[in-house]
Amino acid sequence: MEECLNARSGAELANSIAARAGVKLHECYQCGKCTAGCPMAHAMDLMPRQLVRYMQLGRMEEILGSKSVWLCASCHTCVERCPHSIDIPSLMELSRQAAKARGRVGVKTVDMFSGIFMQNVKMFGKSHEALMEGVYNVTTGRFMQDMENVPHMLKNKMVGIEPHTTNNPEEIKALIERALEMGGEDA
Amino acid sequence: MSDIQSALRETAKKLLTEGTVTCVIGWGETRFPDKTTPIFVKTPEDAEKLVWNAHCVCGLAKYMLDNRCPEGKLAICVRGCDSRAVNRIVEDKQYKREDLYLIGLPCEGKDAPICATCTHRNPVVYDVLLGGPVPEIEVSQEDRFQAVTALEGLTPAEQYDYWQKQFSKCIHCYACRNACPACNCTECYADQYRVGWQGKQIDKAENQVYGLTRAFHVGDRCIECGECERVCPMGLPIMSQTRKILKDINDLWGNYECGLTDSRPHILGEFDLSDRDDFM
Amino acid sequence: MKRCYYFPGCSMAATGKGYQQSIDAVARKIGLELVAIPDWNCCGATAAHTMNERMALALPARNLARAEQDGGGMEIAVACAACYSRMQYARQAVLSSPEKRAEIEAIIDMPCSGSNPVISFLELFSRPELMEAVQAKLTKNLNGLKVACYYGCLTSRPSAIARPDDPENPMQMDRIVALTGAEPVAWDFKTECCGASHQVDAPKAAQPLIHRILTNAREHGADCIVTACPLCALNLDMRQSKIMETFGGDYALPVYQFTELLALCMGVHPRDFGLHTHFTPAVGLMRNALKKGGDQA
Amino acid sequence: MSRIGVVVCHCGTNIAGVVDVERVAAEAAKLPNVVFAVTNKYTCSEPGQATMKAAIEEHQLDRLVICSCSPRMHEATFRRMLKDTRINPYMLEIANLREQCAWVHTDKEKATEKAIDLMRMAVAKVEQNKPLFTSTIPIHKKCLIIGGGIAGIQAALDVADAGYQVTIVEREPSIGGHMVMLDKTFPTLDCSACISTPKMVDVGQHPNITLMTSSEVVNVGGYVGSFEVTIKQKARYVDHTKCTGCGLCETKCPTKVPSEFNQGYNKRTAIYKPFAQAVPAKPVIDPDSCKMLKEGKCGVCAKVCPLGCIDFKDTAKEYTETYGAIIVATGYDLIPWQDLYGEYGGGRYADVITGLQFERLVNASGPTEGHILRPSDGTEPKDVVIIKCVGSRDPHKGKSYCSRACCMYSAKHAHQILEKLPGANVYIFYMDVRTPGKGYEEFYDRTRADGAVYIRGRVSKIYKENGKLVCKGEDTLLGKPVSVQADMVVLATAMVPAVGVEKLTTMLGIATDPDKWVQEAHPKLRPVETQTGGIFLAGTCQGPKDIPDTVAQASAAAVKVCGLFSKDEMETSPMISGVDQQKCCGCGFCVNCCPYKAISLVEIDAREGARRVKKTVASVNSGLCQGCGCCTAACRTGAIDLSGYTNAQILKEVDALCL
Amino acid sequence: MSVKADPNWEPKILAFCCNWCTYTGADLAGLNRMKYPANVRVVRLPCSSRVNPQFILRAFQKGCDGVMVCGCHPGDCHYATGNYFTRRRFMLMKRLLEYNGIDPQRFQARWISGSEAAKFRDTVTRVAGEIKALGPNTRFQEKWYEEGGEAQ
Repeated sequence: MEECLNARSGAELANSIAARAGVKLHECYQCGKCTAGCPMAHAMDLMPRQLVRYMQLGRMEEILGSKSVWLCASCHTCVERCPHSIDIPSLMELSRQAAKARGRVGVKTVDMFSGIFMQNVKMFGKSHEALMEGVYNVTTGRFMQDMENVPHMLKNKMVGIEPHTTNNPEEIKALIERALEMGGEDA
Repeated sequence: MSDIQSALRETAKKLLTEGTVTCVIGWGETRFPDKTTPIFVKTPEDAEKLVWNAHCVCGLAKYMLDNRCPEGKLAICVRGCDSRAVNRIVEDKQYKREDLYLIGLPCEGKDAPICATCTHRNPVVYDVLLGGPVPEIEVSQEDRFQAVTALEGLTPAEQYDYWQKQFSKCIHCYACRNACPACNCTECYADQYRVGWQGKQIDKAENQVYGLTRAFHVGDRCIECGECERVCPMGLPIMSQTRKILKDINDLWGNYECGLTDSRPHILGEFDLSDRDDFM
Repeated sequence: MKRCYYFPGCSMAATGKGYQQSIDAVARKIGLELVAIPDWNCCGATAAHTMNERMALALPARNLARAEQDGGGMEIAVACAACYSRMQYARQAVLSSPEKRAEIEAIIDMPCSGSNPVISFLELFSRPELMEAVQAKLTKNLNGLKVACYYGCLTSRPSAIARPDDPENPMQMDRIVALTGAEPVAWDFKTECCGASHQVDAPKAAQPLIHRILTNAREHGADCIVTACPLCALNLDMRQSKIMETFGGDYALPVYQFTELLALCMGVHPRDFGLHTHFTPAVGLMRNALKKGGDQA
Repeated sequence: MSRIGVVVCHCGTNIAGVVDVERVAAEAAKLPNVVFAVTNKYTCSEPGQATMKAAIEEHQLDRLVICSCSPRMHEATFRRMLKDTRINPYMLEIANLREQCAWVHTDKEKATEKAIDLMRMAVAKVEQNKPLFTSTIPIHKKCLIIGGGIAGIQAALDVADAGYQVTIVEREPSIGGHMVMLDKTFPTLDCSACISTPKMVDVGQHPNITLMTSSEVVNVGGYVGSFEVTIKQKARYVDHTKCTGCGLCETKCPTKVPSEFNQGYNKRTAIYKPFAQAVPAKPVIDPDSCKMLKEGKCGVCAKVCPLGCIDFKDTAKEYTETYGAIIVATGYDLIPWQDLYGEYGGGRYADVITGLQFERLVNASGPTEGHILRPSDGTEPKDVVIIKCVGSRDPHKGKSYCSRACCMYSAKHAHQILEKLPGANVYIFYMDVRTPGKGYEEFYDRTRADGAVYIRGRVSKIYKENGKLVCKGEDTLLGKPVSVQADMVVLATAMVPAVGVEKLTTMLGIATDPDKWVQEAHPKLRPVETQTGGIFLAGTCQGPKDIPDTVAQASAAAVKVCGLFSKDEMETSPMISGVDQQKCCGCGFCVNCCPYKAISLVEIDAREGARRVKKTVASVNSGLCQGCGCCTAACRTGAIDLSGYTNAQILKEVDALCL
Repeated sequence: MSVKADPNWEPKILAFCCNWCTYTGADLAGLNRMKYPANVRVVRLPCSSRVNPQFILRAFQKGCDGVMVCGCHPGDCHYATGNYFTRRRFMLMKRLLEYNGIDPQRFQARWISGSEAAKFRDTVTRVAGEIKALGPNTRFQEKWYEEGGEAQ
């Protein structure tokens, strides 16, 4: 069946995301320089250019279900080279948040890692690389990932057992909770 | 303050003795202890007549236009507002900056209501600064345009009612024009009866036409010194008209304050291709 | 001579330990006083901004506020590219509008005016006075060592935030490193992304990025990589051998921090900044280069 | 006391069918100073005009109101009629009772009321009218053409063939511009030099054309009909009056520097002609590279010159002359892509070249004699990538506009590569292919048939891997990131206005758009005129375009010039602005808003009481003012006023409506 | 409103039109025999930038019920840039008038090109309707005291 373009059910969400990202969707003429420069495009199911295209057409379904929004590395190569400076990283980020808010997670490991990272910061006020990786490996069941480097790190005291913290980690925890309470701007 | 006053007299004396300037415009005492008057000091001896106190409210810059073709340099005491007035007049090409010597006087506010919302208490231009700079006060845009915003909120009928009551009071004395540093034409349109811009009679319609025309003539160049309201014998809220224009310019083209330099492009003398059409 | 606030970032206590030590050593040599921001916290890179915009701004903003509270009114120098980017974002957000500022202040529960400028270590060291100070303290020479300066994404992009000298071909690090007599090569991947943010959670997708960068550095004749970020370095260094195996590359490029090269040429003993702790063996190349270069005239 | 006559026209039944014309005339008769009011069946007809003329004499009228059709219809007719009466032609006002009253209204009562209002307004206005007199300015029938590219050449030949004197000013040592650098022209593939050099020779030999090469315009004054132009000719160090162009000096000169004409791909000598077919075919010395001029030793050219033409003491000369018209034909340059596109190597790779460089590489008279060879190592490239829109359609890094010629020349380049290098592959990265022109789409078809691979997408990066230039792009039609390994990359770089054109446009007082292209007076209807009378434009100085369009525009500009030159003098409208220097306070607000730069501030002698003083006031250049009146609304004192539409006239009109 | 309380009252509307666009458009409306209310009187000017904002004040003062300023579309000005100045001037003037209690409908500015006869007709028709609905303008008018002041 061909796609029927009359249905633009996602137009409202697309426009709101574009407005918050400061993007004028109509400016994109689909040259693909974003995809061309994107370091993660090879792993994406939806090219960065296509993300903008779907938004232009008011179709968010494909975007919310995509892996791409989770794989964006926020390297900003696309916007730096875009003829119209279209802020794709922001579109990606906001789409990812919108997806998350709808319970849709394209790449579970990415979501988990972010969660663990923030948990970490919440706990100590500072992040703790080894602990993070450890918790991540346990959570995802990838016990051996990056483990080959552990002996080297331990030997050279590049990881401590005691996590370093801020003076009062509770303060940071409260800060994060306040931020989250205010919620995303997207309902 | 007395230190600054003596420094002021010293400076004036020196300028006049050395012949740097032919005249110093400043404030002098009057019969009333709480009033000062502009004085024109032309001899070193007279420099002692200059005063600097809380009652130096009168704007001085406009007095330079009494003689537009000077034969020597003129010194003017400038507070923040006066310095902006000087910039105004220099920018409007009515006086050359090189014919002026500006004695800067940081001002902590005088005996005038306008001083409470003054954002430039230190002179923005001067040749010599007497005393150290005083801290500036922050005035939000809301406060600056508070009177305008209040009137904007009214219905057209209420607005008209308000203004027609105000304008009914006007007696066409032109004090506002004469005190305003932005009103620096050599011949005011209002005096050109034969052309037909407006009539001579004092009636509400003529008063309104005068009020709005003046607002439009100076609104985009107003330095917000408040002289117009200060000198108005009938107490018209004249600045509420000029500030309306300033507020609109602010809203349309971003932060706008006049008289901060002497070379700012004139907002109605330029355009932007992307100016808004939405008023149409 | 020069004082500024210093935001080390979380990596500096762990994998970036050597970087920290080299920074300390160089700073001591040239009389640069780095005042660590009192009670600093994690800036949230690289995860926070993917989850919640407010949180992503509030975390670094708290550090700005801390520095302001300290009252020194100095610039804040940031050693890590990711931290630099987040701090810069936060500062620009605070400065952008009174509303945004009020919102952030409410979250961090302290005033934050954004009055202290945030600069990267590269910007700091490429100032003429620092360049001169470094030059004056160099005693050894890396004559002709071919180095590929790797800047990564976040010191270059988005250019409105990162304010690089050139987003596609930055030269700040090249100029600093050239002081040591090393020869920075012109190569293509100075600012290409190494995929650091996804090396843990999506390694299959992210690993080819490292491979490409290292391949290009080798293609242009580099003997080693120089960075100005603990994360970039860790990424290119730690995962190198495994990636070389997976993708069949034939590079083995030691990865240095630019301050390590400076420290070395100022006569600091390499053990003092853990040159031997690099994953890709890094001592041998330096030994040879110093032998060849000898003392600076 | 004025004596006003009012004539209300029936226009058959056109007006009288709806408007009660008799009542209008009767109302008119009641107005003060109206001494004569009648109706007339057809006012514009011969008898109608005769009646009016008679009435003017009979009633000693000094001003006239005609209530008839639109002034846009017959204002000129009636002004002509008044020419031989006692009334000045500008003491006339027309009330538009037909187009804007009778034809648009049906209610006779209301239409008549409106007609009376319109008549009253016209009477009120005419009362304020003052006699105006047209003046004439002489036309110096000599045309200056700035720029000696194909546009300047074509325009010069057209104007000169019509019998008028032409001077071409060209800053390079030879005319020819970019066209003579090109190899072949699309879509016909005829040799560019073969069709342009004969025209250059024609210019060089034309009795009506003066060629000023190595020259630039340094000052422009005056206005249409008589522009005072100062031209500076740089020192050439060779006496062209004696030189025969034998070329001996060039063969002996020991100094070699990169040739600008060949894009630096080979060398020229310090005494040189830019290229073999240069016009004038005589060399000049480049003072930046000549050993004698820089270091004071050498002088070989002087020694070998059989005619003693070399003069190391030559200096720049300035000439001032009067021209009646100017054609701007300054052309374009290519955008400095190296500074903008770091992702394409920023100029570090010798094999990433521009289309213009490619033209020299493929040109039989070029440095490689037409063999396509890589600049880096002189080998034949096998895989060539062409990237379009480098700097065009890119408001972020370059220009937002389309450079128009690139799609076609890129197709031509692809065709040439595939033709000259059997077995080669050409990949063209494009966003859109634009082929609006005769035979253009067919040429694009042919290029694809030749085997060129078109890939829809913009290249994001070029980097070197395994000795190849890797171009990373997206095939947006596949929706996949792709890369192409190339031996050579040709960039279709954007056209930008020629370097230094701003200085010239400021001097000429003509407007440019935000991208600095010269602004035409009207994009559709006056495409080769500028806002300033007597200054015309041709070619790419106005915007990117290809050769056919350039030549067409040049001929159009030439016709405009010839039209102007067909008269000995030009009548100027008296309805222009004027300054009451008594009122003027010299604030200069009018100066800013004048689109013609017709107003300037001048110092005059004035009296201030008993003193003689200098006073600064505005002054209107009557040759430049077009009478828009924008200045009048900017003037607060009302010192500047527009004749024919004075403040007093308009205010009286307003008043009359409401009485 | 004693003087003008006439059931057959028709508003008087003054339109300042530039010669090259709107005046031409109005002529074209005539050539096409389009019909519109007879309330508008056109003042012909070379360019909309010739309109001094003081003319508007004068018109209201002298008894106009509505005033229009019409010119070429931006970019189409016969004098290249005149209407850009018009736009700025009246952007400010319109706001000032409204601030002083003039109903927004009473002063309107429009871009109408030489080919837009229909737009001219439609604009004039609409403006006439709007102003008729508003009733006579008493604000800013002279001789208010003779009329016994504001009727409202």
